[in-house]
Amino acid sequence: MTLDPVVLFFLLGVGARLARSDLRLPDALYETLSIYLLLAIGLKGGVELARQDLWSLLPVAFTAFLLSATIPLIAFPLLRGPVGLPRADAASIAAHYGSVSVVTFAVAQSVLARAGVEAPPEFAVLVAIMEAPGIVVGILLARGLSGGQGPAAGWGVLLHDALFGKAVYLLLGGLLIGALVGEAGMAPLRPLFGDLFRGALALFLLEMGLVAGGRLGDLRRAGPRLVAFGLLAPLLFGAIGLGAGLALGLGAGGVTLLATLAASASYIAAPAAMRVAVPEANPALSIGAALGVTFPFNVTIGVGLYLWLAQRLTS
Amino acid sequence: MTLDPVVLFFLLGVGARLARSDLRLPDALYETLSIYLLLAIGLKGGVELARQDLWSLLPVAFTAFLLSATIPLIAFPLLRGPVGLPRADAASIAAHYGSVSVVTFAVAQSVLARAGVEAPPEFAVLVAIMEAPGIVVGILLARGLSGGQGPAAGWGVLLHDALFGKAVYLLLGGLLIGALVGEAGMAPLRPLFGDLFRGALALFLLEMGLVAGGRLGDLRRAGPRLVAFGLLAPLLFGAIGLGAGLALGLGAGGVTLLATLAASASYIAAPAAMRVAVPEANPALSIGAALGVTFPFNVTIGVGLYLWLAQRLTS
Amino acid sequence: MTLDPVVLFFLLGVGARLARSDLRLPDALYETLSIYLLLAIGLKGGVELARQDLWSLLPVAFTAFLLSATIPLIAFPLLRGPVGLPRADAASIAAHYGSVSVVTFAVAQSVLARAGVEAPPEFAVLVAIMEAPGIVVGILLARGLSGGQGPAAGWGVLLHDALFGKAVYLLLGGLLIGALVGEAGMAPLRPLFGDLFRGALALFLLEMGLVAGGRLGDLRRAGPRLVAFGLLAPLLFGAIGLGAGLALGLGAGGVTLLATLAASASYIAAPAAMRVAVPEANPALSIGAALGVTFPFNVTIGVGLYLWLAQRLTS
Amino acid sequence: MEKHPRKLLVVITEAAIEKAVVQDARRLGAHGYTASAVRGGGLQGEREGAWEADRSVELKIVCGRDTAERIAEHLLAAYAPHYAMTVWLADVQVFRAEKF
Amino acid sequence: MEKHPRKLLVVITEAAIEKAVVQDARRLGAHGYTASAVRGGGLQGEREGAWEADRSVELKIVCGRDTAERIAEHLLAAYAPHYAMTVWLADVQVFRAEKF
Amino acid sequence: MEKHPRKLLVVITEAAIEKAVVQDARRLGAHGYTASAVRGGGLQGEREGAWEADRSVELKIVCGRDTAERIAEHLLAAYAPHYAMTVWLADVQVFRAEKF
Ligand SMILES: Nc1ncnc2c1ncn2[C@@H]1O[C@H](COP(=O)(O)O)[C@@H](O)[C@H]1O
Ligand SMILES: Nc1ncnc2c1ncn2[C@@H]1O[C@H](COP(=O)(O)O)[C@@H](O)[C@H]1O
Ligand SMILES: Nc1ncnc2c1ncn2[C@@H]1O[C@H](COP(=O)(O)O)[C@@H](O)[C@H]1O
Ligand code: NA
Ligand code: NA
Ligand code: NA
Repeated sequence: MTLDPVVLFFLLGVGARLARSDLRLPDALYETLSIYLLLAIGLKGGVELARQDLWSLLPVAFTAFLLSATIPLIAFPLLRGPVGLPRADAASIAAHYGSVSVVTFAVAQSVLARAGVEAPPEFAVLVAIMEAPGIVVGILLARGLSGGQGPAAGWGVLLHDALFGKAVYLLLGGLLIGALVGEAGMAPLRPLFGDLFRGALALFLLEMGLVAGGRLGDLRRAGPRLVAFGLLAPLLFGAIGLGAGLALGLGAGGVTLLATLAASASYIAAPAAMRVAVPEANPALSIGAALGVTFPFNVTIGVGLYLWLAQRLTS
Repeated sequence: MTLDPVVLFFLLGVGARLARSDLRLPDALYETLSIYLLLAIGLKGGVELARQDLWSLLPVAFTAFLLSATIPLIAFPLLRGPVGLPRADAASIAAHYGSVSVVTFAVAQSVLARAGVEAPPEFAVLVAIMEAPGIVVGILLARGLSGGQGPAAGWGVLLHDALFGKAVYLLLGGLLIGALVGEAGMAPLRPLFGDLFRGALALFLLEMGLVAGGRLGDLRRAGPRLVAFGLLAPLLFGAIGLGAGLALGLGAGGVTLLATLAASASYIAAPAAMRVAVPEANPALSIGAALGVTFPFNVTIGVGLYLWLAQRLTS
Repeated sequence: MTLDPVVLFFLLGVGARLARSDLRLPDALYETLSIYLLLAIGLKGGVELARQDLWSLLPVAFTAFLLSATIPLIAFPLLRGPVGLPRADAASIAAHYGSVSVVTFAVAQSVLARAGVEAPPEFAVLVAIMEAPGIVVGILLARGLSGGQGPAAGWGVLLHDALFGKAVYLLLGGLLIGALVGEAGMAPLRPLFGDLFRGALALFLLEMGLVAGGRLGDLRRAGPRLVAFGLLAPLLFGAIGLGAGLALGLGAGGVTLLATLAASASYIAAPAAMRVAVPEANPALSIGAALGVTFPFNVTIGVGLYLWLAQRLTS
Repeated sequence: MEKHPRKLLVVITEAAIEKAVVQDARRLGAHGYTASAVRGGGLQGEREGAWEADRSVELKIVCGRDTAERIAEHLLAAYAPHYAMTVWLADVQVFRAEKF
Repeated sequence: MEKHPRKLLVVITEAAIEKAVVQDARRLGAHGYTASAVRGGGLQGEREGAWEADRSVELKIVCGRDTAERIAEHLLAAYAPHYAMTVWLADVQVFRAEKF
Repeated sequence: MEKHPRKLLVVITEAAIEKAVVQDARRLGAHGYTASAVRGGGLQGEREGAWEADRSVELKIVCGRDTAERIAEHLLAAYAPHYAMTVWLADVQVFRAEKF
């Protein structure tokens, strides 16, 4: 199987940094693409969501919530012990892995589409559900035990930012609009939000490659143990997500998406939240691991692996 | 009838502001979308225009011109008297309502398309025709009587800016190119300027929602009488436009478009022009009314109402 | 034959400047479109390249390389003698004409598509091949003889920038990805990188028109002899490219593309490189000629002429 | 290298009047200017720059003391009553006296 | 026109804390501020602004000397230990004393 | 908190040489810099920043007096003859002496 072209764009971005090319994407394009991807994923999911019996989604939604809240509790001791990081850093990184990466989710959708495996688009709602719990648990890990005071910025602010931060807001907004207008109502928006999706994802991955390639220096400073964590964490958390998906009786597509979400680490919502909530954590470490190791691993190898396993284990 | 998804995007933007979300669209996206919409509307109109007997359009063009020049004369005494504003503010707001909103026009086209009502695309030329007269009359109202001196920036500058300002220039440029290349020549540009139109309009309305939502504070300061004006003005001027359309014997689509143009208030050309020509007018008032009240009213209720009436009265 | 709409967009941009319109395209749009065009041209070429016997392309690749290296040697004495420019300026301008303009290439593809003439998309690789040699020769002309010291910034830096500068990097990256994933793999990216190409090119030409229109003042200062050079150079170098294409036995499409590349002058890679390598050259002269004269000439008249000649001479 | 005292005039105002302000400054003796897009907040409320009417620009002009004061006084008289505008002066040193 | 001495406080820091810094400055007496997007490099490495976590902002605040020092000291104490931050003061002259 | 006098060096020049200028400044002793995109006009005409060759950048460097003058003199000698460039110095006060 050849690589998804979308992944090749990521490598093209990394390569540009390694080759010290002057290639940069304008900030506005980066922002536009991330707004677009969130809306597009939401709209598509919403159309599907309106067709579903919402109650039937409850088990997987609840599982996803639990996964996001539990993963930091597993990651934290690993980061404290074997990796040997201070509390604040360990908690911050744990939060990143509890939360999720919407672009990794989009890549998984793309990989499933290429493989001809049905991917439930309504799982987009899981991205919104899994964004915040991991972050909250991460903050608790950093703060709760070290004297009991709350996060630097106050819980109210953080909760608000988690719910109304642009990522969750656009995703939920897209879901809602998609559900309200349905398949037929969406038709005039499809050329933009449907047909262009894969191309836009490719461009965004080019940008992610540029960003990730620029963090490789952070990685060197972070040391080999954090790099190892960045490679093993998606395997471990992906396996947990995979198991949860199988236990819920999902199809191969659903299992793959759940495994991918569990395996993915946030690099949009979590960095912003942790920067404000746990200022003493070094962002170079968490971003280096999430964006420099885990994200590339997932998009190049991980997602394909989860799909392969899901197909073996569901048939 | 469910809401047009395009309108839901506007509400999503307003909601983001009310919920104090950090959602912002990059400036460059806003500018790009407004350039795109103007060109797309122009190109589509131009292709149609080339097919028409231009003389047959003269009556509606002349009517549109008169509407734009007359509406400020009706608005001004209402704003001076019942609303109780100083001369400069009343004149500035009157100019906004004499001029037109190209995005409201685009929403009307979208609503007509959804309703399966034929909308004459060549009416795009009316947008260009109606942009400037209202502004000129507004400036005369502010200046002409208060000592007879011209606008702060000189008539020459203002006239030039009205004709070659980017809105009118792009619209006329699009009309011209569309007319020159015709249906067949436009084919290779259709994927960008045709198929993506509704999606781009949705994104632009998301941005307009963000901007309008951010002006709600201005409204509170402006007071309830200006808000009432912002709600009644589109009904009044829309009715005049509707009557004019019926008198001209237009079809339901044409009547709706003319009513919409009359009912709409400018928030691109007019604010810029009035800022320069009548500096002593408070822009928060005119923009608050035009963008905070009339625009939302038109896109959510007004346009549908004009269409409903147009269908009743033309059949 | 009516003008290609794409060319009308260029004229619209020039007109905006001449009319002193406030129309500006956001920087980010300009950058996004140039990244997009390079990738799109590369991807399309790459898909085709993978289908070809690479050896069979060698002659035309080698010819293209030679053309790019030779053209400055012809341009330089013309610019020194008849045009009467100092060495640094003559060398810098010569470099611009040795290098190529990817947008002119794209316009030629568009013209060929409209005319129903088959255009070999794999010729995109020639754009990458012809970018650097002309620049290197231009620097040698400026430096080599005037004391023998290297370019101001060092050869290493310049060579690196030529190979990994964003233009060549994106073009080669697109070619590589296109070749790796092939026709089928590209399918999901086609709505963005294929269908929208002509529309995006039109927008980019609008921007180029704005830029070119803004350089007309430079032209006046540059004097009529440089303007004459800007008009004759594409005819001369286009004829050489045409001859080379005929000698290689290419079809009408291939001949037209090679002539266009030879006739075109760089206004992205070359200006940047010459600014750093030959700082004492006045950039207003080279950009005025390349962008103010030769580019407009090529897109409005030149390309059509090369095609007309190519059709006559290959049939 | 010798240094020469000059004034830096900073003007933050609405993008709508940038052209007019630059023209006035040139007329009153400025040899150059530098402009950049800014956001901000002051007496007239927040200016976020999200759309045309809300955009602000910061203009920097280095020139002689008299020129700087002349420009500042003109701008404050002509524009400050009706436009969002902030103006300040600072002392700077330049190397090429003839340029400013 | 009479000129009044004031301080210009310049703060370059991570975009993530812009809102908090502006709020603090207002609370401590600033009447206004101007913000613009910047890139740069310092002790904490390069900040290119390519994406969210990497964005920097430059804030300028003109105010009285005491206010400026109060704000600067607060920011340095509250944020500098954990955030990329650069702070300096400069002397400026303003014309409308009551505005700053 | 104690304040320390430093120099602010402002350099406005073509974006094409930003990298080179920053490298030179670092080599000559700057510990950091801040860059932002600007437009402007001066002796070499208008630079609107509409495309690559027309882009300008403003660099700010806070450092000691000697370093600032060394950098300024080097830049003026190396680049000003052939590039659009404007340079000035201003006095600023910093709080963390060791940082600059
Ligand atoms: N004290 C201040 N310090 C820095 N910038 C200011 C200050 N006051 C106002 N500004 C800027 O000047 C613009 C107009 O100010 P104003 O006219 O007070 O609303 C604001 O949007 C800010 O960008
Ligand atoms: N010496 C300096 N001069 C100008 N700006 C600086 C300087 N040092 C740092 N900065 C700016 O302040 C930001 C944070 O600095 P730092 O905390 O030293 O990494 C940098 O990214 C630069 O934008
Ligand atoms: N007097 C001035 N005040 C402020 N900025 C200036 C001044 N002169 C020139 N500049 C800036 O420096 C750039 C290069 O100047 P120049 O080399 O004179 O063309 C211009 O594009 C402006 O951005
Ligand atoms: Na996760
Ligand atoms: Na109207
Ligand atoms: Na050439």
